[in-house]
Amino acid sequence: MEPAIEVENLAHAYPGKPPVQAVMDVNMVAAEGEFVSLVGSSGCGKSTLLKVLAGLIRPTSGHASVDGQDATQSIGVAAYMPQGGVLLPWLRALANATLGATIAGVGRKEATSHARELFERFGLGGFESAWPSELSGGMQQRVALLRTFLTPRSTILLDEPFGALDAITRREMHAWLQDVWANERRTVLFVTHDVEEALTLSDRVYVMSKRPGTLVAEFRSPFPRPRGREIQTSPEFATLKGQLLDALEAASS
Amino acid sequence: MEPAIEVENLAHAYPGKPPVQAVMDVNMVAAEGEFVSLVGSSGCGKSTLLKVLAGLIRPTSGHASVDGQDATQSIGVAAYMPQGGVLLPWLRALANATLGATIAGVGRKEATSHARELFERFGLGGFESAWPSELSGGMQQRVALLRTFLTPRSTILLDEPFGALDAITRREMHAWLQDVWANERRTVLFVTHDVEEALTLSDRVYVMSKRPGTLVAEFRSPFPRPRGREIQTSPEFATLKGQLLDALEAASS
Amino acid sequence: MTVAIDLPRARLPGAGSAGRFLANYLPATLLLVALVGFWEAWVQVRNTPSYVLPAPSLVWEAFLRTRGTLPGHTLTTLNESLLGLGIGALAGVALASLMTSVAIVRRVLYPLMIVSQTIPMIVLAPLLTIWFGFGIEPKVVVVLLVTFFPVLVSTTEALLGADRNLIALLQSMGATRLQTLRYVLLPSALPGFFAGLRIAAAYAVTGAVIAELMGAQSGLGLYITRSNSAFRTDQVFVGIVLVALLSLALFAAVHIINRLATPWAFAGKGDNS
Amino acid sequence: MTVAIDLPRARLPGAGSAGRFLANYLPATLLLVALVGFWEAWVQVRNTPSYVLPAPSLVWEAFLRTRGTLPGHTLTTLNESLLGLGIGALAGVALASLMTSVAIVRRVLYPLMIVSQTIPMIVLAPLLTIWFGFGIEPKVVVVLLVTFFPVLVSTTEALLGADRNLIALLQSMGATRLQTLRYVLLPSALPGFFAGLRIAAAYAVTGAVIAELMGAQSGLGLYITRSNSAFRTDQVFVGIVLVALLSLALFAAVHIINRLATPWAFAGKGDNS
Amino acid sequence: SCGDDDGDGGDKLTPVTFMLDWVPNTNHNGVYIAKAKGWYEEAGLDVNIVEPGEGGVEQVVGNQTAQFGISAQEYVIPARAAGVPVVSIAAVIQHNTSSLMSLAEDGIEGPGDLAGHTYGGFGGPLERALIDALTECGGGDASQVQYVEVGQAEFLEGMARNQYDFVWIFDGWDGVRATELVGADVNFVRFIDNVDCIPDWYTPLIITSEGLIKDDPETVRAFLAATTRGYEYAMENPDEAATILLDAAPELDAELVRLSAEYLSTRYVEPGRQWGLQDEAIWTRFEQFLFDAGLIDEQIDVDAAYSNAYLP
Ligand SMILES: Nc1ncnc2c1ncn2[C@@H]1O[C@H](COP(=O)(O)OP(=O)(O)OP(=O)(O)O)[C@@H](O)[C@H]1O
Ligand SMILES: Nc1ncnc2c1ncn2[C@@H]1O[C@H](COP(=O)(O)OP(=O)(O)OP(=O)(O)O)[C@@H](O)[C@H]1O
Ligand SMILES: [Mg+2]
Ligand SMILES: [Mg+2]
Repeated sequence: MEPAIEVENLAHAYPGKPPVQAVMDVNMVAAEGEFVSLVGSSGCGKSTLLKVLAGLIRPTSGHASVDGQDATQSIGVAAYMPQGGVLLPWLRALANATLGATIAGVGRKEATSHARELFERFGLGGFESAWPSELSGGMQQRVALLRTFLTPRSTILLDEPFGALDAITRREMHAWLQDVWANERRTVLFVTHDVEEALTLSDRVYVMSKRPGTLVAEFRSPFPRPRGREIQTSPEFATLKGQLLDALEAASS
Repeated sequence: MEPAIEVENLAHAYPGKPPVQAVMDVNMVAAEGEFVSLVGSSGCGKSTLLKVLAGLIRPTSGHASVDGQDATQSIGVAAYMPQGGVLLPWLRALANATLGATIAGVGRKEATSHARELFERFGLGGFESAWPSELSGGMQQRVALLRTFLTPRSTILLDEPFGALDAITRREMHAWLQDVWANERRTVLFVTHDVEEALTLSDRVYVMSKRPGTLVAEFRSPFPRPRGREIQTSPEFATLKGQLLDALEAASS
Repeated sequence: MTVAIDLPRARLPGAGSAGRFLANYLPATLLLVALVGFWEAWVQVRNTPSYVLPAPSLVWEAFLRTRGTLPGHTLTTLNESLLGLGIGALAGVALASLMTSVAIVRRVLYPLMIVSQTIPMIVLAPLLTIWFGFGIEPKVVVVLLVTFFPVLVSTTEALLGADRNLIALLQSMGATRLQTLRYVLLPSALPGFFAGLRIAAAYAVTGAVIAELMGAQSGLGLYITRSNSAFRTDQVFVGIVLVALLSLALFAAVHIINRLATPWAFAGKGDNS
Repeated sequence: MTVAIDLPRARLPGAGSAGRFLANYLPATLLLVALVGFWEAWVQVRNTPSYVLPAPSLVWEAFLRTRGTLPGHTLTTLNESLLGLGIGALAGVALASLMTSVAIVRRVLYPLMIVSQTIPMIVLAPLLTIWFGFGIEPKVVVVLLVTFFPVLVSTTEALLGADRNLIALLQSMGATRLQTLRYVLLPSALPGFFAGLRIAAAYAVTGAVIAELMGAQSGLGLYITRSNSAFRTDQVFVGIVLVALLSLALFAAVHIINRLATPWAFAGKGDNS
Repeated sequence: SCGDDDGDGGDKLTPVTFMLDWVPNTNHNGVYIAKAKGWYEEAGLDVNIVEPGEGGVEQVVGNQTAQFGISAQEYVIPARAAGVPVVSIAAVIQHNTSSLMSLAEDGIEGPGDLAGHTYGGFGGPLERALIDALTECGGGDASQVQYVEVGQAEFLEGMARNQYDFVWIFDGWDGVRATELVGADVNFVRFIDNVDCIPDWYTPLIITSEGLIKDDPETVRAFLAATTRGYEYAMENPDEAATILLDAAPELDAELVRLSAEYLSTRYVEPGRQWGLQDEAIWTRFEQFLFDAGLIDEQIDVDAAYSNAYLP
């Protein structure tokens, strides 16, 4: 079976004087239904890689494909949540959440009723018709996450989806995410700066070196699912987390 | 000596149908030179409280003062970093970093030379003349943090300043922040969703309940400074962190 | 609630109370009354001949004297203005959408559009009459020509200035050009569109009045030129006041539609986030 | 580098190579040539009388015939246009700043500004000559009156639409009104200002031409009316072409200044973040 | 209202558009009378009057967008020189009624006094040629006349402010107003008093197109017949003529219209002569004047430019 995400010798430099070589020699895969995370220091090129996969940037060289389609030629193959969420200021929260589904041709009724349920579960109940500017930072981020998952795509690209969430809300979101992933088995590529989060959610974790970003290490997270607090507090988890942090530190210096 | 920050029976409701009661019955203090953190679940009203202290929102009732000035009547008393950082798109990175100092009347030369040094230390070397849109999310956040610290105010309000930073960069920023704070002893009110971060940096940590947000618990972080990895991995730290998480969980449900 | 932000507060809909309404429009009204009073006094004291500047009282008399014919003239002009403005706004938005989605079209059309604004009436008038006759059509065409341009330019610039993050988001969803237009480009172009429409609204009535000089049976333009040729400066001023009032009404209508069409711009007002 | 975003790409400065330049302007030029060819053919085939629409070849002949006097006329008109546009733009920005910082001023002035756009030339012309005589001044005043308004309206709307987060940021720094204006309001109003200035630039030359009808010793308006009263439609078209070229040149100048003044709008172009 | 008489006449009326050169004024009296009295309908015409015709009456009539219009000899000649196929078919007023008006204080008693004074005008070449000729003829030095282009100015005010000293006016309208309405103390140098030096010429003319004359001469005849009746009526009943005009254009100044109608009633045509007749001599002399002054590049065939053949 072909991998859902495949990246070969990818490099991208942003034009300028001098150009900024964001990523270089990136090689990675994600199997269908796999949950893969990407960690790396700030500014190393994680978002750049995701934008390439989302079809938004044509890389300077190399190859990238998503679900068998050439990501440098097509767009909209994967569901993509950009860093910071990004909501349309002129749509109310609920309409923002269903936007991806609507664009993909899902019936408005169906999308809306699905979104309504999730609003409750996401702690957004009562804010369905709030404007984005009336939501707190974390609430906006959850609406964007909702939107991404309501988009009917088999591959999902998430760029720091929980950056603005507190520990408790984040834990709830983790539980939900593991749930959904277990049921639907969509392929997920997940950018995070939280090592613990990466190990909790992923099958595998890639570590990206500092700019020009390239993948320097790969960890497998072997723990049984669902992974709750017990696993996170287990010594094995702590050890692996330590190793991952070390790798990250080595990659960032 | 009067406290640097003093909040009494503060309440704020955003107008609307129905109005959103963001915070209620908030009482808190921060002594001069104290480092105080605020944790709480997403949407509970942390940013609202900071905006009141920054003078940007006039609360529906209650009293708040910063450095002896009534925060409901004056503006610009504290240096404030809004959630998400917020840079001016038409200023290059360096000019954004010196903006607060410039507005406060610091000479351009002085501000610039100070900022240049910190750019290196913040891992932003070489990006002095980049436009904000050419910076990664985490780089933008660091520029905003820099701007806040270069603003010559004795009280600093930080709203999730490290939300977009990876573990390693974040650790570097922690080290820097402890350094600066030890030297300059400015009063800091620090909103974060990371409990560990709060305990590492703070003298005291307030826990805010879910909306309408009110302060339900207060923790003292007794560890000797500077607090590095050893302290974070000590059992005492783990215990306190567990208690704080429990309090947060209780406050959020 | 906001303490320090005067600007956004000033934009809040003046919803509701008569008191608020008064507070909003009293200063303008007072100034107007003062100006008119000053004008009357000036004319009386300086003894300015009425064919140079008639006193407001004379203008009022002229209004009463000719009020029988005024409704007809006003309606004609209003008709021409509204039709022309409506078609002009539609044409402006359509052209702007076209020009921003296909760069070549923009490069080809923009110069032509500018040229369309530079053709003097003196040349256009006989051609328009020859093509469209003496009915309402040539006037509507003139109003259209006057009004589509501001709408076109400011909508185009607003479309080009749309947030690239939002466009990228829509594209990452596989949105078609049309969907991107509908969900991102048009909403973010609304402020620009309305700025253009405001300018256009201020010009529409004047455009109709000018067009009536090409040959008409009725209209405020006719009323004004007839009065002018008879040296009835007082009546000329009646005509001008009516033109100004019509223009103000159109402008105010655009303002109200703008508010209704962009509710999000007035949300989150208890805050600055 | 961007794959899918046509819009922003289309905005990139056409920097550098002659090839790029050609690619940019070839379509417009080709279309223009085609249009002129079609026009010539149409007139020849339909035998349209030249008083209705002269053939381009006739217009060219008229240009050659009168080229001695044309530079003088053109310079006069250009002078009036540039001066009026410059002062008008300054006045528009100043008024917009004033109107947005003090809500009452806006409520009082906005209606007056609209009224200023509705006063027909027929009334204004005699007054202007009485006040300003027959020199360049009354023409500059007319151009000013025509051009300040689009700048005023779109700058005002852009100022009112400035990002409240940024305003709040500046205020939290204790910025004065002037500092907020300088660091947030004016930069974020630049796109709107330039949209208004574009519209104004397209009107400036036409405004000067119209003003010259009030009485002038030189200028393209004079050239056009003289030619028109002699039924020299071919010369009238020479005048129009010159007016159009001047307008296009002004428009293009605004475009270039816009690019230079807002470099950040063209940055981060290899990306959409 | 105007023009729509639903079906009581039986025969279908021929629709005809008549385009004015300006807003309605006493020059147009005959047309308004014929329309108000139903004489056009009797002649089988449904006449629709459009104003104010700043959009080039000659082009519009030449193109038959309007069938008839008001023009003047100084427009018909260059229009024909430029190929616009218009033909003058009636002179509304038999002689030129233009004058140069000045404030009495400037002491311009005759054409020679124009020298040393400033003319405020439209900047047309015809003005200069005429004023030069007048000045020289009165013994003045034409190079001593100054010119300013004032466009549409309120000339009494301009002269009072000494921005210029004399202007070109039409006796039957501006002249009547200045002397009888405003009561200004003014002098006139009348063109008609100086026909030794400058040509007399027809100012208001009724024009039609060569095409209509060729295709439908009957309509032209019918129109002129009814129009002639109208002007004859205006000569006899100036007061009623004024009333009819005011009904059609109530915005006009009633007093001015009445004074003007009274003034013109004796000037449309000399007693005993048929209204509308045009003299070849006047056409030829004025055409020659225009050519000599360089206002037309080539001379035109004067005979084709006007016709008395369609007058009743
Ligand atoms: N401008 C506004 N208008 C109306 N409601 C608002 C506005 N800003 C915030 N709110 C509401 O006030 C509540 C508190 O918001 P606030 O931004 O203070 O939360 P927070 O604690 O900072 O959350 P987060 O951690 O997600 O940033 C939320 O329910 C939010 O919906
Ligand atoms: N539009 C752009 N134009 C020029 N340079 C850019 C642009 N976007 C990003 N860069 C540069 O590319 C590098 C990588 O950026 P990227 O956003 O991919 O980092 P990241 O790993 O996502 O960082 P973070 O964790 O801070 O979000 C950075 O050095 C940044 O300055
Ligand atoms: Mg990133
Ligand atoms: Mg917040």
